[in-house]
Amino acid sequence: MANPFAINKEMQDGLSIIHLEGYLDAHTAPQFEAAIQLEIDAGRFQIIVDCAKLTYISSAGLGVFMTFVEEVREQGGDIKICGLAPKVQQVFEILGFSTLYDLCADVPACVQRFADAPVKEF
Amino acid sequence: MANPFAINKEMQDGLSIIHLEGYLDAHTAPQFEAAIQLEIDAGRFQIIVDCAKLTYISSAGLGVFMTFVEEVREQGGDIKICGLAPKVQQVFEILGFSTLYDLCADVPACVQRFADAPVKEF
Amino acid sequence: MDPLERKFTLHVPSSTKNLMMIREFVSNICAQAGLNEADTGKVELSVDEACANVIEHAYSHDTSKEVIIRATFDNKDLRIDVEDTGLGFDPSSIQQAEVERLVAERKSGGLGMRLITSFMDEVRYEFEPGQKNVLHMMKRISKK
Amino acid sequence: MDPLERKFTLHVPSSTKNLMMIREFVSNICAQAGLNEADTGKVELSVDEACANVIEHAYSHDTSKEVIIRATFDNKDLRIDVEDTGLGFDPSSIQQAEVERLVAERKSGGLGMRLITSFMDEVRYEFEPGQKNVLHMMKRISKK
Ligand SMILES: Nc1ncnc2c1ncn2[C@@H]1O[C@H](COP(=O)(O)OP(=O)(O)O)[C@@H](O)[C@H]1O
Ligand SMILES: Nc1ncnc2c1ncn2[C@@H]1O[C@H](COP(=O)(O)OP(=O)(O)O)[C@@H](O)[C@H]1O
Repeated sequence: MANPFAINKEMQDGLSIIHLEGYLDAHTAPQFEAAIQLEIDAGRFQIIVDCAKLTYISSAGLGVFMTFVEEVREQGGDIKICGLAPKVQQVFEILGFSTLYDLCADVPACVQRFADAPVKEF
Repeated sequence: MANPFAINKEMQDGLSIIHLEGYLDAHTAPQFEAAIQLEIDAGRFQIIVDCAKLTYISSAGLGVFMTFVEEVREQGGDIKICGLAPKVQQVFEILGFSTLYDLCADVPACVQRFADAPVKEF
Repeated sequence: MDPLERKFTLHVPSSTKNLMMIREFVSNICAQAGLNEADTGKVELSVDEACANVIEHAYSHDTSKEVIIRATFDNKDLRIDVEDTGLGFDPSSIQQAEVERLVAERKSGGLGMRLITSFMDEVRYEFEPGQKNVLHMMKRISKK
Repeated sequence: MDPLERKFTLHVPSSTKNLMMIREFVSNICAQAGLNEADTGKVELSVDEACANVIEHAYSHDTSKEVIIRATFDNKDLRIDVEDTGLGFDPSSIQQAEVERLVAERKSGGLGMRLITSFMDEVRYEFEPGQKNVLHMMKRISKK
């Protein structure tokens, strides 16, 4: 069977880094939602979502980004996204997510982006 | 989509080595059959089938081994098989193929086997 | 049947667990129909969205209900229908809200139909509430 | 429907091209049913063999015909039926030849049914030639 879904979390200099792997669809999105909720509940509002190993995303996965982004920004934080494969990137772009979110090349680029612009302005 | 099927051939000291990859089922077995037929037509009866990258076999694939083995043995040759993954090996064993064919660990072991016993006795 | 037409049908319980298997079904058909990788991804996602909608909106995650996916292709077009027997909806009533507004309102929905209409060449919805609602989707097969 | 029972159906044109998609369908269901990897492999192969027989023997590769696979499981058993409308066969008439004899006679056939009966816990064939022939296969779900 095809690659299922996995989430791994690490902290780096006060930033929460969430690594996604496999398929993020309506079945697995609730796990991702719970992972982000955990950060917010712990008062950690600077979140990097690393999609380097994400092979698929549907609107249910995108919905998770939408649900939380205002809240973390109100707290002076942000959700910054990196490592999008072309197929995944295309979905972000069609829905206008590329103007809404900072999409970076990789984790270091997201870290740098947090230093330069803690909250995305748009 | 899952790993499809591929065949690669090489010659080594007069032995024909056929490397199988992916799925050998009723759909892909005719390709394998044609590859073995080509060897026989060229008068090459010492054939090693390397299954190290074979992920699946059904009876249609096993049928190819059965179709040709007598003919090559009558010509003083053999079909020797190596690199079976446990899942594939199990199918060979259930059908009694492990007494009918020399099943070796890898290509060098098959080469050695051809030196020791050109035709399997049983 | 037109000798060049191929028909496939999949019935699965209405659960998001089955979305992966639905996508694999679709991607196999796309490969046979000769779609390139990019178009295969678009069709896969569109069918996933349509089925996720059936599971959520038509059947409210009642796993005793069935999602039905029918696919046919010839050498020009691939057509996929997703069928449910729920209450249906009036597609013209769906607001095409801007993503910015959805974010401001902390809504996460409303993206699925937008992806489907962007990715497929034709989308048509036929509904008979409680009887049979079908989302018809068509993708033209462009020569690789 | 028993809330613990899950039903899946796949209809595909009668072509060996579709065996891969049939195996993916089966392996997804096995995963959901909780079968371990070894048993999943056995069920996958058995269904492949049954469908290859339908494609070859029932329909002689006529791709306008349809192979139908039905699967259900609860927490004890996984049942898969493979259905055709061909002429059927009398399973008792199939000789269980030794592989050695088949090789000596240069026959390659006769292995499929043997694999199915080795790998499944129950196999039953019901036939009404030209109407509906069904190979019923059952695998018990052993706790991992
Ligand atoms: N199969 C369906 N049955 C009933 N309502 C549906 C169906 N598909 C879509 N809808 C309605 O259309 C709306 C928009 O769907 P969509 O764009 O996919 O966004 P979302 O599902 O995230 O709300 C849904 O909120 C729902 O009201
Ligand atoms: N669905 C079917 N319709 C008609 N005949 C069948 C069917 N399945 C099996 N058979 C008959 O049973 C025989 C044995 O099948 P099998 O053991 O799978 O070997 P093979 O298919 O390689 O001959 C076939 O040769 C065929 O005569």
